[in-house]
Amino acid sequence: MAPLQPKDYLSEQKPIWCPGCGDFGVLNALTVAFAALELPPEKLAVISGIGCSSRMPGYVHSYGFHGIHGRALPIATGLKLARPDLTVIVTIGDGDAYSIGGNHFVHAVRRNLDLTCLIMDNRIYGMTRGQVSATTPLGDRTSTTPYGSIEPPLAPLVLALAAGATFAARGASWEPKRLAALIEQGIRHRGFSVIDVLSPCVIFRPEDRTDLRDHITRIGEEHQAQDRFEAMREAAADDGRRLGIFYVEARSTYWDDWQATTRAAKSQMVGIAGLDAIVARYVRRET
Amino acid sequence: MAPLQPKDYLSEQKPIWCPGCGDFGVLNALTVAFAALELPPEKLAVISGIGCSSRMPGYVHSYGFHGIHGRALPIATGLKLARPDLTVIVTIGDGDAYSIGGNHFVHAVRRNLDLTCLIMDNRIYGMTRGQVSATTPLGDRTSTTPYGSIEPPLAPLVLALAAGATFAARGASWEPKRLAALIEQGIRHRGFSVIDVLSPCVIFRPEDRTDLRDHITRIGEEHQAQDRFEAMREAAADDGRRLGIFYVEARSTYWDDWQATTRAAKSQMVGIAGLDAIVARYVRRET
Amino acid sequence: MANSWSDCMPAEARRTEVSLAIAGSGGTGVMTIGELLLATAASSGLYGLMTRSYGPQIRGGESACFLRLGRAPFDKQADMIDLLAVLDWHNIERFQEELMLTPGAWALCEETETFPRPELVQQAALHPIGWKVLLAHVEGGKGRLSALVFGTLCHLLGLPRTAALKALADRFRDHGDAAVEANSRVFKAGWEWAAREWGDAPFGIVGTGALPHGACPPASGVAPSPVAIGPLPGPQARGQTPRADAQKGVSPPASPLPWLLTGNQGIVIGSLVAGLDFFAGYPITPSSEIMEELSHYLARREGVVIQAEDELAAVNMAIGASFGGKKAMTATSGPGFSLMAEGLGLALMAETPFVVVDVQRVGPSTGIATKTEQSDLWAALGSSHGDNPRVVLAPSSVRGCIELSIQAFNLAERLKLPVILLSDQFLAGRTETLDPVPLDAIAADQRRLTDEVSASGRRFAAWDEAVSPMPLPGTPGEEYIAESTEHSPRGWPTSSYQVHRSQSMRRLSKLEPLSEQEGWIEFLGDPAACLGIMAWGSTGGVVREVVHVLRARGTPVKGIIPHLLYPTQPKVMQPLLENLDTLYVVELSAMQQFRHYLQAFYRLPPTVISIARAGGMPFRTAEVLEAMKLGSEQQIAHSEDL
Amino acid sequence: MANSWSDCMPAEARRTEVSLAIAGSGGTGVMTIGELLLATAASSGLYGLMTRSYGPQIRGGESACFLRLGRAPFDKQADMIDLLAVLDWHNIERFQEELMLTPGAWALCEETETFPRPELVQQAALHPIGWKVLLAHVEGGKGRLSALVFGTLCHLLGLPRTAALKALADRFRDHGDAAVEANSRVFKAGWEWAAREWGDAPFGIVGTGALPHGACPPASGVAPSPVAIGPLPGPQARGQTPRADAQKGVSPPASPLPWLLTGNQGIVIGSLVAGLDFFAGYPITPSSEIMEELSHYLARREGVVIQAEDELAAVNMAIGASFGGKKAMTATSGPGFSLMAEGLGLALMAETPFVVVDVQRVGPSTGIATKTEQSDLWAALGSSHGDNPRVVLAPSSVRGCIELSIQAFNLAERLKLPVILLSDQFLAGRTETLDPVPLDAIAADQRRLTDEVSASGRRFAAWDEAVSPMPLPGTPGEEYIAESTEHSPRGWPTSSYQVHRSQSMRRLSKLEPLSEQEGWIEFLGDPAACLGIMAWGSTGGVVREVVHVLRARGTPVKGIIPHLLYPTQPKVMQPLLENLDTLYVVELSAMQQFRHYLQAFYRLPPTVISIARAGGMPFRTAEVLEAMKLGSEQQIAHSEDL
Ligand SMILES: Cc1ncc(C[n+]2csc(CCOP(=O)(O)OP(=O)(O)O)c2C)c(N)n1
Ligand SMILES: Cc1ncc(C[n+]2csc(CCOP(=O)(O)OP(=O)(O)O)c2C)c(N)n1
Ligand code: SF4
Ligand code: SF4
Ligand SMILES: [Mg+2]
Ligand SMILES: [Mg+2]
Repeated sequence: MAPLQPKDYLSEQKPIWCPGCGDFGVLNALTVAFAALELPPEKLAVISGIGCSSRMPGYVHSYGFHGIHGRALPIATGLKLARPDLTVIVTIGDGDAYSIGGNHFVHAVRRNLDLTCLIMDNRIYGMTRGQVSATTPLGDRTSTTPYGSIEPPLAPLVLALAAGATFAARGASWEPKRLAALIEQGIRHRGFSVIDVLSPCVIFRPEDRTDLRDHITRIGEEHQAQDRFEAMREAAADDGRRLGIFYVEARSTYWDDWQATTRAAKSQMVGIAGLDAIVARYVRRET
Repeated sequence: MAPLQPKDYLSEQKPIWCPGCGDFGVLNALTVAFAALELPPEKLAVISGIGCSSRMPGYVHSYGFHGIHGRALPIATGLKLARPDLTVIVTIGDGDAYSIGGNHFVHAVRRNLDLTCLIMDNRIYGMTRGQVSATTPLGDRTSTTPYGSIEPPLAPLVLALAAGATFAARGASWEPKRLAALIEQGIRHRGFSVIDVLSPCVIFRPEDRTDLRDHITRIGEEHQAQDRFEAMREAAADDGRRLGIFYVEARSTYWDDWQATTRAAKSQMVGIAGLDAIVARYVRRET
Repeated sequence: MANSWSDCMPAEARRTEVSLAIAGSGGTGVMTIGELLLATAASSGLYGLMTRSYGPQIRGGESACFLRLGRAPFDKQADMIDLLAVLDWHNIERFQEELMLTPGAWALCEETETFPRPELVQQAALHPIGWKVLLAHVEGGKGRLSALVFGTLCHLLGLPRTAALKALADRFRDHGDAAVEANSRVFKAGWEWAAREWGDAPFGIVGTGALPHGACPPASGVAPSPVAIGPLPGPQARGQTPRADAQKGVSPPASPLPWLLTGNQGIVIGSLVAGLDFFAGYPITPSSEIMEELSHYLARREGVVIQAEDELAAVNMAIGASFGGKKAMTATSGPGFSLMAEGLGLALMAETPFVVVDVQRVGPSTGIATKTEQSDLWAALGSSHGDNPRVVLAPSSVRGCIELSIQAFNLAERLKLPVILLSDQFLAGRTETLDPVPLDAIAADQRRLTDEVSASGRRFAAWDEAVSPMPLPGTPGEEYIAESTEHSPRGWPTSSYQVHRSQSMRRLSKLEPLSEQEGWIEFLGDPAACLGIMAWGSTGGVVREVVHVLRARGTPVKGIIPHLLYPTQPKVMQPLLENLDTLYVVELSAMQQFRHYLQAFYRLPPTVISIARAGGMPFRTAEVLEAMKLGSEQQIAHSEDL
Repeated sequence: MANSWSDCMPAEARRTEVSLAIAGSGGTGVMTIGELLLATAASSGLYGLMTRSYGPQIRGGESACFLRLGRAPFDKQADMIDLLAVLDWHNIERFQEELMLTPGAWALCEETETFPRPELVQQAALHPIGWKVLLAHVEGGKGRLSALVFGTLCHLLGLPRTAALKALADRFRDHGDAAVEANSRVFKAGWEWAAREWGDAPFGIVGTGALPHGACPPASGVAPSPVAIGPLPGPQARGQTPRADAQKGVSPPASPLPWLLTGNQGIVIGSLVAGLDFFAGYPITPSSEIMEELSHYLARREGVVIQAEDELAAVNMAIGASFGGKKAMTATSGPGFSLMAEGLGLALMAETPFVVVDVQRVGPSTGIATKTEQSDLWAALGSSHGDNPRVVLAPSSVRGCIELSIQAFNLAERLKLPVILLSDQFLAGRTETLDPVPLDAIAADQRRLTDEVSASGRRFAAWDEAVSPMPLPGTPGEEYIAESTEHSPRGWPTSSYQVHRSQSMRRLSKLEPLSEQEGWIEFLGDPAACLGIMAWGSTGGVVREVVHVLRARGTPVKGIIPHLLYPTQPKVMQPLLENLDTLYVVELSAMQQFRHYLQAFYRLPPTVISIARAGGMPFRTAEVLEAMKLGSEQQIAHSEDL
């Protein structure tokens, strides 16, 4: 069989995204990365929440879950623990990841399961029509901040690194090739990979098309920090418009540790005999 | 009237804490700080979630809210926005703050309202009898991790600093005087003050009484970082057993900024005339 | 060009109302035309109702609006469309389900466009028009198709030209004089072309500026709903403007300037009248408009609005603000409402009043965000663990949104518990023309504080009406702890079953006076009828219309629309049900949530027939009438057998 | 010392059962004594039931346990206490509400302690004992009060000494031989002292190792419940061990080793039998034990347990694992259940099966964590926005916890939806002696996958029984998206109202076969009786006992205990209600949630009387009998008028 091409990872669903939306570039990059990694679609699961960005699973030819707002990471966590053999990708928005799903984000990072999490950060709520998000720049007027936003934007990669991220990178939707390379590395990374993707919303932040594009800087390969705190500094630089991989650490995953700590216990009480043994313990415990 | 003594800030409720619980020291320190600041009890509100630690409001003579697990910070946020004149103190556990309430913690920090948040961190779930918490050391056996905990503990102050904390400190319940001084400074700080308090649970982590006490280090006044990332490094040092104030930043609070940005709008549409004007706008908008 | 229809509809139908739809893809100005028509009609003494529909693309996708215009107020959409304007055919099939055309309806479209979906307009008379050519001939006409179509439609509808030009000028005022003038020129071109082509106002309504004459257009075939929503008297407030006065003011005044409001806007107005101080929310369609509007206005009225990190935070922020002495609210839709369950229980237990608006949309789960349903009823009654005696209110019109928002705050503050206001997308998203509501005549309750009497040690004790005064933080000597765990009258945690028992009964008894209060159940039609029809919320509109039609046909019928769903009102409701043989229960819930709710709490007539289906589209009057004629709902839902 | 009581109870009452309570402050070994007694009794052929009660202090505070021992299985506590052992008097008033003593009951206590609360034991005969002195005389006796009291009680109860010593040895085996021996010595001292003092076993039960003779102790006055819980046949599974076989195995075998299990442990066993692979949870009393036990055992059976950051995560993790093809579960109590509302809707919409256990406790809000209530019923039925046709099961005994857990998984997997198992603190926290359940005889369903037939493009289409097979990720060609928004049969998002309507009906129809299936409603007593009594969950126990007592008195009565609460079962339930005039509905909910549920879904007898009150304490049999004698529930709850 001929190797799969990027287009083979596209489903038949037509994206509902507005023309020019950054998320097209992310879809493009995803399919390129999948093809490069030669991932069989049936071994792939794309999990999302709710939002423009979270429509992603529908457009990828693979298994997928279009979940509820903010809860993509727990769904992906359950799936990956149940099926470590699958490649599980999480594709969510800044609202999903950093606002309503912020707690899951912190804890998923900390847990370091082998998941790849792409956040399509358009610095706004797209699907609900332009409300402030946790990454909206200070002072910006949005439909819920008519007098200007007064909450300093979160620095998502700094947060991820503070929570113990073992892979933290930033890409941009308008550079799908580079982004594909980042995604590829994220998937290859054994552990939780955070990829913050600048993915402009052309409708509710039309200024971002140029504002972001014109101000990005890049971290060179050679600069890649080996120290978590230095990596944070880099990730926060230029108001979060610096692109590249900020930090990579080889650390055992949650699954590795689960396996290691429970190995001795495994298969001790299987089958009906195991059940009888458990009941016996209860009975004894009560005596 | 004679100035209030610490004991005047004690309510008549008898704490349900186990003898020797660290939380007694925190209650003690709180009353000392309140007395030092000469806070009138009626201008004080102590807000909590659910847990051993979160029983605190009942034991303080002041207004208070014994809320639901994890939601103390939103309650306090609503209260402080409604009543900026009150001194609002949040007293919660590590489960409340860093696990179920982790998202509110991150966003409350980011928002920088003038609240003082004490986390009684006993590195375990006390009230529910000894389950793993987000700050339980790696490898520890708890009632839900019989094979040892495999989630690296969160570094709460690093997380707070990553989220933009303007005051980050750590104290210990067995040093109520020093702790009182920290609390006093936290209350004086205009902005959101995070005070992580090592407060051992003598029942489910009896080892912590010595394990923590014997390993603490202190950050000197002179070392207080002026740089957020350096502060994180300090706060993470010695496995989070370093005490002191790691970072203080003077930044306008959410309330200051709300006032500033809405000043021009204020009082534009008050009373019934204002209502009529609003209706008129709707009608016009539709034409 | 001649009209292609020949069959004249009865004169009285054609004279009292007309319905139209406008569809097109992004940027064509579909909604602008609709809103201009509504405004023009309103200033010409015509009532109207406009609903909006969008394709899945967030912006730039296809959209359609649906208008109903007539001489009496409406609170439901038209069953069928008399007049359709297709700005372009792109993806118009998205609206297929909503676009039911009257036989012989007119469909206007661009003559140079191919017309790809004949089945969509098969019953209609197609009127291809040279809009492009016309536009090209007007100076500055480029890109102003909406003004052109507006002009054409105004003429067809017999709307007064001056009013239309005024509306146009208002709309484009912010774009500068040049824009206003160009639009006016284009408008006139559209108007004049129509005048030349069709003579005077073939779709005109009796009594409008330009009377229709000559032509005999089709009509939607359903009479308007003349039943005004009765005033909803609230309970007596202590030491305040008597409510009765307030409510009297609600009867339609002869104001020259009618209001055009959506249900969401009605809630904004109502909550501001009630004295809202604090709003915390998290965006969600179709409720976001409430937060967005309040973001503008509350700051101007010394209040605070905060967009929380999630709904869990939003509801608890509202509770915190309420504890601080402020009138607090949050608004959400289904998924957010589900997340607020635990907070609702907290507010009940801690007795911190606040209002939560749930603008229902299709469920379960994320469902269909932009479509209506009435399936959050069980969640409103039952969500949050434990016994939660709370108040659930349900408006059934935009005016109801205003009035019940005020009542919601009054009840919350008086009873010190959470009040749920159940709106829905159909109410929230439509614009209704309504007579102005004299806002200064509606009294807003103030919270009963401990100014006069101390609650010290008795914050959670049984007072008169079981509701104790609430200390305001800052008041010396009244310090107390709001408790989420079961607590003694003083507010101390307890695990005593006796205390739990008495506190449970006290919390229940807070609702008793309200459960007996008159005025919450709207009743229309014939008191002695054996046939009844009942609905709640936005489905009340179709019930009013069905009652009207049946009575016009000589069938005695009784319509019942409860606006207070909890506490239930057996003493008030039971007499209304007394002489009924058959009760039709109409609702947008496949599980028949309302029907089962009624069965749970009321003694119903011998035969109860559900006219229930999943939401996604409001009921048409004909749909309900047809289901009633069948005598059984098998085609709509389950049979009446339990 | 002589007995102070004189009034002899009827012999048959005294012979069949006995009840006792042990109370004391932290570290005195209250629970140890209770558990030792239960184990000793079990190995002597006596059934038992033990409940526990704690003061508010987390550790080291006062505690009490309550035992009922007798010749037939129990599923409720004793109404009154025949024999009380007070290890110390510290804070004993905490248990005042639970400590109802039989007139003339015995109260044992330390003779050197002052006895501060006479009202607590006023009806009892006080037996001060020199425990301290006795202990001081035994080698290694220091700190072993519990073994001493155990010895005293064993003698009083007529329990066999060998069995008691064996239980003691089992219990302290891990503490080393010296501890076992010291405890044995102390035990013997206690036993012998009692033998000297009172002769043979004044509280003995007929048929136990040591027959009672001579003394005539008081008894709780209520007969044991002889009604075994009927087997609950499950629906026919496709291609599996026929369920009938499985269920036959449930009848009490003649096993020599009875089981001692709590309801929580029953759920652990049941879920493991059902093939649980994945558990995600967040600690909460009184459900935590389930997660804690599974943390031990699931890893040993190749499964995974994860403590999530909160309940929102827990429920969604379970859904994710289910999507991955695993049998998944979460367990929680009220507050956590409220937080799971949105997840429940997601599982329904995405058709990902899983089981959620809600161990109810006193609500609302944080309520009373350690006490029982039945007030999450409405939340189980109605929480989560939108139409949520889901399955709600409710066990009423520990055996029911085992069986219904298995059924819960079978139904979830078969119907591909969430199943709620409503347990409660009274079930969860008590230890019951029960006959072993032959676990290998109960068949666990496997998920219907796409191995045989492709679901490609039809994952959400109507199949036979409306349930399509579920593709297993990893299977080529079966890729699909689990959708939270409304979707076509293929699984694509839609806003079509027609599609929503048909999908809603399909989701509803998945439950139809179950709603007609026999075997879910337990029925006991006289089929032709006009008097009925109904309850659900742990309150089923009191209904069984009331039926027994009434029938023993010659009053025909019918008891009904539904174990499947949703879907409702009109075809099965209605015939059971047919000939009833009066139905008593017994429940621990001040809002009468069960009664209103019944009214919503069933045609009830002409007179329905609620025996309903807030929880905090399970019903006593006498309480229910008394309420029934009144003929109206006014003292308990509202009257039968709607
Ligand atoms: C519980 C819940 N709350 C709110 C919503 C409404 N909602 C849908 S998408 C969205 C946010 C979208 O923002 P983001 O996650 O940044 O995605 P984007 O659309 O910008 O790609 C919100 C608030 C919801 N569906 N569910
Ligand atoms: C929504 C919800 N989930 C779970 C619980 C049960 N619960 C009560 S306290 C607690 C955690 C206690 O840990 P922590 O916050 O660290 O406080 P501590 O008792 O250790 O002081 C939990 C899980 C609850 N009350 N509500
Ligand atoms: S609204 Fe913005 S984020 Fe959403 S699809 Fe359109 S451009 Fe993209
Ligand atoms: S359980 Fe631990 S944290 Fe709770 S009161 Fe006891 S010692 Fe303190
Ligand atoms: Mg976004
Ligand atoms: Mg803790």
